[in-house]
Amino acid sequence: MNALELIDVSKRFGATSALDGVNLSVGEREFVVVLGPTGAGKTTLLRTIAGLEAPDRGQVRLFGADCTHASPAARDVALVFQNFSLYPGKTVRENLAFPLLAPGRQLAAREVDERIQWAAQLLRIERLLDRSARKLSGGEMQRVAIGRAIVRRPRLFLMDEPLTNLDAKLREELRVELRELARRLETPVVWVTHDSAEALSMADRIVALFAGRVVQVASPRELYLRPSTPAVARQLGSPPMNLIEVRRAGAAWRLPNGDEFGAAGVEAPSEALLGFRPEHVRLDGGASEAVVEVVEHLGPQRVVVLRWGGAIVHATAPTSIDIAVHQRVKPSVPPERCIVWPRS
Amino acid sequence: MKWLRWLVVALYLLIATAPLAWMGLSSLKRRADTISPHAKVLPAAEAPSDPTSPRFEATLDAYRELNVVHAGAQQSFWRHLGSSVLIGLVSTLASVALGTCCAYGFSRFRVPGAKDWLFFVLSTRFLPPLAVVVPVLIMYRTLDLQGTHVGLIVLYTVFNLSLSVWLMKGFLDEIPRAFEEAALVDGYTRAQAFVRVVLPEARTGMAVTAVFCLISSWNEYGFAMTLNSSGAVTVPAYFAGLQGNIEGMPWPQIAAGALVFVAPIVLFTVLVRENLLRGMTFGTIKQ
Amino acid sequence: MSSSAPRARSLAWALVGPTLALLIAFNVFPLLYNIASSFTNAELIGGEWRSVGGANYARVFEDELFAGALRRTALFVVCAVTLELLLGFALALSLHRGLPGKQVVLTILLVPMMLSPAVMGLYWNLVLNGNYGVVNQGLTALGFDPPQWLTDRDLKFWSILLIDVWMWTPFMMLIALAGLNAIPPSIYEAAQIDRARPWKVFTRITLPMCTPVLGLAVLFRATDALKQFDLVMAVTGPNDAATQTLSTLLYQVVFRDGSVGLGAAFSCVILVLVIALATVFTRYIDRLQSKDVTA
Amino acid sequence: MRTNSWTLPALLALGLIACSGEASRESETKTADASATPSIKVWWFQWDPATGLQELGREFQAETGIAVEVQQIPLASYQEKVFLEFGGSRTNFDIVIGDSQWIGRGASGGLYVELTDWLPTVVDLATIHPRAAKYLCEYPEGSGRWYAAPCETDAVGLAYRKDWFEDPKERAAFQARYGRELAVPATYEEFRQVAEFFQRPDEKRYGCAMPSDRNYDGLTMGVQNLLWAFGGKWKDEDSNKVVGHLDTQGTADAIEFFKTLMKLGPKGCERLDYGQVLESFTNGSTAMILNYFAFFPGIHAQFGDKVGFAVVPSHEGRRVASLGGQGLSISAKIPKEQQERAKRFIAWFLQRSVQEKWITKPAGFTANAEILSSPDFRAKTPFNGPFADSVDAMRDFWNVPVFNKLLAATQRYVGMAVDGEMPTQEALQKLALEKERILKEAGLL
Repeated sequence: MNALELIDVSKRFGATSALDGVNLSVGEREFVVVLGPTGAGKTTLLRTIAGLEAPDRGQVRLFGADCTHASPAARDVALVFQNFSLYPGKTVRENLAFPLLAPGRQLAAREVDERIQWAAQLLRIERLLDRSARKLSGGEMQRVAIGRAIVRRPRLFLMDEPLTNLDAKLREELRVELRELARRLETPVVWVTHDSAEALSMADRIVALFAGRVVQVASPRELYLRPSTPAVARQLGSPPMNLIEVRRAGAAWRLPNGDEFGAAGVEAPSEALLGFRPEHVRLDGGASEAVVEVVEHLGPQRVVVLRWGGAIVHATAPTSIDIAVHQRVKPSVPPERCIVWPRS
Repeated sequence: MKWLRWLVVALYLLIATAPLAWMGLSSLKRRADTISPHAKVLPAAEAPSDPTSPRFEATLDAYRELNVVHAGAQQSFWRHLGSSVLIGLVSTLASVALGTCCAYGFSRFRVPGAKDWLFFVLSTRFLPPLAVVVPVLIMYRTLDLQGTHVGLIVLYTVFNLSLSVWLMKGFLDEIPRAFEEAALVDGYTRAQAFVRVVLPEARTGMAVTAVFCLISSWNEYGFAMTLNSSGAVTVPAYFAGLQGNIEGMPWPQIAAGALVFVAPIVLFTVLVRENLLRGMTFGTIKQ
Repeated sequence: MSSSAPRARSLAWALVGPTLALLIAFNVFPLLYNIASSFTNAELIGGEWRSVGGANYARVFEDELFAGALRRTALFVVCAVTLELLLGFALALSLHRGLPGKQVVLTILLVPMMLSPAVMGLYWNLVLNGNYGVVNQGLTALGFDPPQWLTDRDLKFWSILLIDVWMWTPFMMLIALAGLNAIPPSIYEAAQIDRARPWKVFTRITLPMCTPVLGLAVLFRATDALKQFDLVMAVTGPNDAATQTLSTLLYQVVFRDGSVGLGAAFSCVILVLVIALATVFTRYIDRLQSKDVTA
Repeated sequence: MRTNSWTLPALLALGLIACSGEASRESETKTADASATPSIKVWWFQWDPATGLQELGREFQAETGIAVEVQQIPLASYQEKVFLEFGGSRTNFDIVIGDSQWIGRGASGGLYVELTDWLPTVVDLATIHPRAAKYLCEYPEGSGRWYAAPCETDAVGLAYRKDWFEDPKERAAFQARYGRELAVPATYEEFRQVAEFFQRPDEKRYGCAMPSDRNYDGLTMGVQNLLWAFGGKWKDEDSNKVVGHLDTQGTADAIEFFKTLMKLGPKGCERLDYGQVLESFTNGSTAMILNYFAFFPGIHAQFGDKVGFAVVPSHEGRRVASLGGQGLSISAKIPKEQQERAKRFIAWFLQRSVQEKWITKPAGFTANAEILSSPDFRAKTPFNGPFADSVDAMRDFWNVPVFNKLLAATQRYVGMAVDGEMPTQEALQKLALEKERILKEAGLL
């Protein structure tokens, strides 16, 4: 049985369509990341699952039951918000207790204490329990916010960019920790983000959401290598996938200024958008010349920006190779690494 | 610059408090001393023999006489104060409660024509009460509410609503929606979320709103005078009614009564003073 | 949460409905009643209504009384609110950066606005009495020939205005202080690093940051000043040509003369003016609230 | 302060509970009272005579078992309050002691019960002083239709500081300055001279004060003493016409003279209500006041022999005093049995024996002509004699149903003339036009 199923869910706000025929399923222990740019409808998707928004059309099923019109309280899912984390007037302990004291739950006082203790231990925030929520640092606050979600052991976690407001180091640290936590709790997670590194590192499966539509559902690896649309391609990877416009002349792709790019298949369209990852660009073996414009050092490797036949192309190069600005190279890309999207 | 600031404050403090100080002095006098052409400024234990002396015999008679039904009135000061307290408190509670609910509705839900409604709510504040008092009088006569506590309570509640709605909307807009949504997802109903999460966060605003509603209904005069020939007469209407008192005004009792009358409001304001400073920006300065 | 489900909609109406219903009942019924009676000879007591056509409106537009009250009220609103704003802001600036005993001083300064204008108006009659009032006795003792504050025909309007300023400057001060408190200190720190002159800091930071909240304070005070009634009633009564305001004239016409029809016509004219004013003000508020001042 | 923000609602709630208890007790006692004894409620404005009437009421209760409660309403708002009550379906009072000017409004509006047929059955109408009957009880004046029974008869008189007048030093100084003896003024010219003599602001001593307030009717009552004496009029007695009768030289002279008197009083004396006129006298700063006789017993009680009383001054042989005083009227908006109780009280009050008691109360001024003319009455107090004389000289302002509009207009325009805001002649012309407009609107012209 799937933990969550969305069937053809649509939602409009006035003239804008936030969700447009979304289909989605999440397995019982699956960690699904919904990836998309700002305004893609990610938050609306989560809110619809949580019951804070009612879909105009379609069905929301949780663990096999139709929950489309159930109240948020009845769904037993936990939602961690992007901008809100805690009630500032309460202490950490009170914040953690708040979901447990909800009227329907009827937990004994001892059990409440135990659960708070358990969650605090899990998140390593025991020493913060009696501090006022106002006096926490960003990272502490986010841990407590997640504690609020896990403390009541919901059937499904919904996370709305929970790490976005943290600094880079903390973000990476928590990423690993939370992935591990989800595995231990054996609870499915729907995690929303616009950060591709987050998606790639955490997800069992990634759902690419653009303009309210699901564009692609795939494993991180597949999504990385074979994005179904240029938009998905742009969203993933740093630096992102190169996208250049080419024309076919005989069996070869031609760059905008007419230089040869490389071999094209026979059935290839006459005009196309070519996508290829920077790490698949080699700096030699090509048919035409390119100029190195910028060299960025990123520790283990370097990013080289090339002006190649009227297009800008990013490539990565190991530090072992000497390369300098203004140097002329003859780059090449193996045809099997190129994704071809026809243009008309 | 510092001395200039000092000077401004000190000067104004003098101007602002002098009338109050004189009021305090007047409340300790006998009537003849309040209208003496030789100003009596120094309280003394005994009456001076010289009528032109600036001394006067201090007495608490004025305060004691507050429980006397003064000529020209139908009830003693304390009974009028009772009316004021009842009317002021109930109408304040009602205004704040209704205003908070209404502001919450406008703040969190999509109400059709919300902008127009809010404009309507604000515009009711512009209209002089005297422009509506005759129809209200007719209405109250029909409903048999003229001269009753309930009548004034309803009226004050209504006429404080615009202030209450607008102030509360400013406060509620600043409370993130996620506060309640989190509670909803946590298993609370909307009503529970409102009570458990929104109200505690809004209490600063409610306290501020209550102070302003209370000040205005506590001191209201126009309706109190025109709608009540007898019955639920509040303190301002009672005192103002003594004007033109044929035997002259009972100044010491008026001074004493005015001081007693303002005391509860001062007390409330002191209690919520810091909230006043935090809260009165109507959401115009965002932090 | 802004779900369009019918449940949410009915909840929304349940929340805003009672308030709107009350406001409608207490404003729309009077409005209709006023419109209806403004074309009649309605009297406060007894008598059938008889239509008089536009005669009441004709009188409102012809009789100098009504124009005078309007003019005087406008003058009152402008002068009182300006003075209160300037004084209140000056006080707030002086108090804001802290003085010894600030809290106590602040509380004392707030007292005048908590007093009942009706009672205080009465009381000022004692203080400013030309014969035995303490102010004039003091001035005489200092060798001045004191003016007749409340009886001089040129002065009594301004005396009432000053009493209003005394009562309501604290309100402006309070709101200005709240505004000053809400300015993030980081902005001032940045100015300090730039070594900006105090005057520059004031005109470039303090003033623009406070303008919106002061604008609202002005709005609320102006609506109150527009209704000025209590003080005039207490000091000169409703039938004094030199101090008659909209409200006191209405009182005179309706309750003393008993001319409900004429009063209703006047109320309707006021209403039109008020709606015009309110529209301007709400536009202004809209702009203030939609503008993020701290950017 | 966070915790404190809850304190307010808590205190509010506490106070509320306390007060609702208070309020419910109040209503309980009220209902209890109503069922116990029959009672009538009388409204009058607040002054000494009302207290006296309350004392008489206790005797009435002892005799008949009907309780009488006299409620005293402050004068400035008395008119509005009474007519607000009449606007309702039942008045809070059974008997209203209405100002003389109200009678037209009360009679023609069906607010007062007509007493024409009933009154002669309980009192001999001939014993009622004709001026009191005309102004206090009948509408229209002299028509023989009665809407009130006389209660308090009153007129404006003169009170002066006898001790100052008798001070030899003052007398000598006056003689030296004016070439005549310092005496109680008989004419307005003399009045002004004496006032001028005593006007010494440096010593905080002033010449004269008289009603001049703009709020209800003070200024009109103060001015009209002079107005009639100087040959002015409010209207033509027969036709009600105003233009050409009000805006005459006599009226203008009176106002101009009045303005000169306003310079001879305490500071701010161009706006004194009755109480403030009294105040300026009782605080020992003013030599003479013109005010209603009803206040004089109080003055006498405070100053004893230091004060004297007289009729108002005259001008060229004309002496007219502003009428005061009120009649007892029964509200038409009360149940029949209450009206019957009210009638019993009025009948009792008008008995000669009760009127004899009435005059012993402070300022209990009867309208009984026999009592007024008796030497006994005149000798009883220093002010009874001048009072009895004044009754013969008293006249009233308008008492038509729209008197209130006429009064407001008069107060306004005469006020502007007195303040110098408008030339007197112009103010009078405008007032005359305004009055004719009001009268025409009311169908009285």
